[in-house]
Amino acid sequence: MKFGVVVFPGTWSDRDCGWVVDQVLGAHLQYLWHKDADLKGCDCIILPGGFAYGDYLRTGAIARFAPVMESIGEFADRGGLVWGICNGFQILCESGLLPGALIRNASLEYRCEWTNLVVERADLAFTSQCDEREVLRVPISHGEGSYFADPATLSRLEQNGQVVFRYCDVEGRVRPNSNPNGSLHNIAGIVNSRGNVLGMMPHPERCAEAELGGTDGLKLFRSVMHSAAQVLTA
Amino acid sequence: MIARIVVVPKPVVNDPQGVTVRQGLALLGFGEVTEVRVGKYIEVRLDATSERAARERVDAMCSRLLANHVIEDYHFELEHESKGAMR
Amino acid sequence: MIARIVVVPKPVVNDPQGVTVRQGLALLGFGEVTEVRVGKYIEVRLDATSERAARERVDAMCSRLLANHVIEDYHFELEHESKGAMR
Amino acid sequence: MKLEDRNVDERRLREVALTADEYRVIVESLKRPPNDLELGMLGVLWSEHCSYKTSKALLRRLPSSGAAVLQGPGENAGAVSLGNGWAVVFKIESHNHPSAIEPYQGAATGVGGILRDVIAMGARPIALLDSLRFGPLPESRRHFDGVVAGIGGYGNCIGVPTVGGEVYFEDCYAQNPLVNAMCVGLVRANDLMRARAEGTGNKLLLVGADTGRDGIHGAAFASLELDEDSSQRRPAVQVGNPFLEKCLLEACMDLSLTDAVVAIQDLGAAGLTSSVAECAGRVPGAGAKIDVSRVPRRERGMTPYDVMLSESQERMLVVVRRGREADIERIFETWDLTSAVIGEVTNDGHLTVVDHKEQVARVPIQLLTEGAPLRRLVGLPPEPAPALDIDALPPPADIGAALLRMLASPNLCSRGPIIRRYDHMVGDATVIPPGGDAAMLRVKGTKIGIAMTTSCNARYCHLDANLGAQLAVAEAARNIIATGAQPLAITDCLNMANPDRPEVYWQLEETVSGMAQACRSLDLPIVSGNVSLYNESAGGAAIYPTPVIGMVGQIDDYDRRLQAGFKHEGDFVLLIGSSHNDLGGSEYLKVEHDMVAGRPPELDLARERAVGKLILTAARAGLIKTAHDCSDGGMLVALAECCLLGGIGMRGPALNPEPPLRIDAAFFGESPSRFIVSAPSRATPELQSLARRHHVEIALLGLTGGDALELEGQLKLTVQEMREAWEGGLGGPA
Ligand SMILES: Nc1ncnc2c1ncn2[C@@H]1O[C@H](COP(=O)(O)OP(=O)(O)O)[C@@H](O)[C@H]1O
Ligand SMILES: [Mg+2]
Repeated sequence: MKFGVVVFPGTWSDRDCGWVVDQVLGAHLQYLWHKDADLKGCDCIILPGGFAYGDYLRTGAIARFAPVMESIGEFADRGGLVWGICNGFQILCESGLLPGALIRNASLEYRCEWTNLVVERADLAFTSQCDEREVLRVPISHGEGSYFADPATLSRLEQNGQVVFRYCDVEGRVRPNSNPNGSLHNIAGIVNSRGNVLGMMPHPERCAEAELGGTDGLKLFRSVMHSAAQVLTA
Repeated sequence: MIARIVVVPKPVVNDPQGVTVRQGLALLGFGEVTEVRVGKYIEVRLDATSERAARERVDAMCSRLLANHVIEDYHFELEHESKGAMR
Repeated sequence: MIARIVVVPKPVVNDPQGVTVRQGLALLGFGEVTEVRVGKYIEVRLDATSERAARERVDAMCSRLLANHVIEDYHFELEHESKGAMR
Repeated sequence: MKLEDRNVDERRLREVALTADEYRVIVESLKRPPNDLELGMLGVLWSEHCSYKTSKALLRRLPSSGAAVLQGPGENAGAVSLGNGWAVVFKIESHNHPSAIEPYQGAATGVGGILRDVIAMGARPIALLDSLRFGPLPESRRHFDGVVAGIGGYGNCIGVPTVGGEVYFEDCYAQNPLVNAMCVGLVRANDLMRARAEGTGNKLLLVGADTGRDGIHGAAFASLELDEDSSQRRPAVQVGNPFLEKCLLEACMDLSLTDAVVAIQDLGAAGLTSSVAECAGRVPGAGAKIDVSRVPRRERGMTPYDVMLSESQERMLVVVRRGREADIERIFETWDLTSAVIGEVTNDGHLTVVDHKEQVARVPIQLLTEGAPLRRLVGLPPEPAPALDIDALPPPADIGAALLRMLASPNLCSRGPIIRRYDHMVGDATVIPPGGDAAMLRVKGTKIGIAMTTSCNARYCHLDANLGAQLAVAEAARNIIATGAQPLAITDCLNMANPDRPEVYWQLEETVSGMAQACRSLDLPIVSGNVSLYNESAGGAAIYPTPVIGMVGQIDDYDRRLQAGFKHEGDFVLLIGSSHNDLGGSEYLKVEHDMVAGRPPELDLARERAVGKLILTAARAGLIKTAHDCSDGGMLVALAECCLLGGIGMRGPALNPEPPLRIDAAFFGESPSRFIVSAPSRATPELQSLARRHHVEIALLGLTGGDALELEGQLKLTVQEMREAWEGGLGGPA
């Protein structure tokens, strides 16, 4: 199983994702430079958090035109696993690989804090090691993570079951006051209709070791590992 | 040529910034303000052979990069440069 | 009355956003762009008895809240409202 | 010399912030009048901010050596060995004046500046801390909001976690807010760099932002009082570009992959002039030649003067081995950074500036860096602080109600609304998050933990500058020890009012003496620091002397780290250390009696050492589960914080202090050298005998558990009630 972690100028979760893949998970790690179109045989591409191009103008607006993104689009079309975290989610929306957009937090403030996420889909390559309705504790860190889509898109997402994570309280109840950023329908993460492109605002790579406050994030990394193993044995 | 581009959030998109600015204005005694929307203003200086060519290019810049059609609308004006720098 | 306010970084002030957007445009093949400045656009709807009164009030709003006079300049236009909502 | 020989008028001298006497020294050593550019260059480098002409003699009194010290003062940042081949690099710096004028950008560029100091040492920045002072809320909200947003804006974007700091609100900072930023970096000790321009013929390469007319005479400005005139200087405000700095950071880290780099030096106050002069000044006999026409510019029509004095942010100077320029330029190109060779190292001891072929300035390096005549000022003790008649204070009518008011005080309440606006987790290393005593980061791939904190109760310093400075050092050490880490070394930022006033200079002297004494006694070297003077405005008040202590400490196995919040139900809660009638300068006196008076708490440094040793010994032996130091607000506030941070209550008997200890002092007095610890019941006897062996008092306060803080018959507040008071103290979202 080989993870590719994409590095744009301004990316900062690349090293954190790399650490988890390499040191915690023990999987193969390959950093992918944004100017480089070659995906180097990676099985899952992570678009990590950060402020690619400073997030100037709009989050992800400039990054999505990087050469690596074209290859990632083709890779996704072929069914490859693409996982956007935080800034990566914003880039996926900008590039059209996922619908909708991420706008300024309703509080207008940056938020770095722990959140609870209810897992709505446990049948995906990214969540296979979770239970449906399981509550994960995962931190967020963003100023523009409020998910928006027009009403038609939103209802399509809901009907197709494309909402993967929602902000909730400790018991898994999806409440307005468990929404840290004003996302529509408390959406924290969505997947494309084919199920191979996931975007999420929270940072699973920040909670893969107990000393950092929790290990729920590791479940997502393990899920990807596991799904790869299944593909190989199938 | 100078293009003065305005990018505003679509009416259906929440504009928490606009709401906050209105509240701030009200606190400062500007109670007569009934609505505020906050967008971006982008001034682009470009070389172009004609106004028509410039219009096409600026429109392409807006639709490809400067505005996100999911959440934003844009419009712009062109101005032939007199001499000086941009304001 | 609607005021369309443009707030831009002063010409002498560093505009990192503008610089980066210009680089972004160049990456996309818009090499003809020689300069970009990024500012804010604020649309304010207000009740006012006259254009003169409105002008005074909007000017006060800009200098007190909407623009940071240390690093930004502003200008605005007023428009008598025809009918509909703001764009 | 007569005025007419001076070639300059008084106005011009004021503009470059030089005195007539200083000008005379310049003419004498050049043996000619300086030209305008030379005068400007000397002006910025001789400003207080760059030359330390007022404080240098005093700073020599601070201890700066120690077994672990790899780099003391004199470089861009200090460095201390962690063992295992690792070194921790750190420094604190003020950005007070810019933040007063433009809070967001002032604070943001302060963060940008301190990051570059650490990068220049070859270290990767791993954490930021911010020590802030404002006037009271709500009046100072614009400063407060802007500064917090600015620090987050820069730190969050560049991806360095902000893990600690402090915030105080006090009348004296209303016109003069203080913004001190500290950066901590990590490097292999062997890769530690020094910014020395060695090797004649080596090239000087400038990289990063294009140079604009930013902040010309900003350094001189930082050395003047804020007055009417400062509005004229407002264009001195700079706008930071954290994205560019992120690229610069990564590129500088990549530089260590080659052997083509001799040194890296940041450009800060006084820009290119100071950067080149400092870098050459560290090598005896070295000089530099610069061609300003090669400096990439942001604006047209810039003069050599503009270029040499510009303070544009996000630039670095790299000394490159001759012939290896292309290797370095390639690295910068990878990151889309503009770089240019702008000159070279010489051996003539001069800074020579040319514009194309024409020489426009030539000044001896030593004159620039060491030439400023030291100012010998006189100190006179100020009026003694108002005395405190402790017997006249009525005892608290209702201890619970008083506690709630204390918890809601802006100086004591939860920092949550600030902390959550800072990314404090990026890097996957934060093993103790902000909100307790010190924060801790792990060194990935090892078990080493680095604890870090900033600390200064300036009210104490106002009441007694010497004792206040000692208390600041002691409290910082206590914060580190509360995590189970051993304090290692200090960086300090001396924020003072106008030292030309004898009372202020006296405060500066006393502050330095107090710091030096505490550092010697606690065995803590000061390896870097910064001085910010003239923090007073013409009409407004002078600030309290505010010597902010930034400290780092080390634990060899971070699995043994301690945190402040109670962990489990049924543990014993103990107070370690002794309490006295220390109400002078306390937050209790301010909140409940609206007084700033008396003498700060007495500090016995031998006792401080003993208590610290006891805590570390107990922590290593696994006898205690949590530790929290008692500081502002006293024992009861500390106890409430243990409950709030852990989400667990505590129950114990009523506390009836033995005379002469007063009940208000027992609860809210701020006697130093005290901790609240929790321990498993079976470990308690051992802990008690350990305390006896260290000659330290230990008293049982109660047992953890339940959802209230209860002292039978005396006080009962639910954790929830306390939380509401505590979390609302900053008045809604920051
Ligand atoms: N209060 C102080 N205590 C100890 N060292 C100090 C103090 N103030 C300044 N220094 C040291 O003096 C040198 C110059 O400081 P400064 O001008 O602030 O550095 P820079 O220009 O790199 O930001 C640095 O090495 C700094 O650590
Ligand atoms: Mg420096």
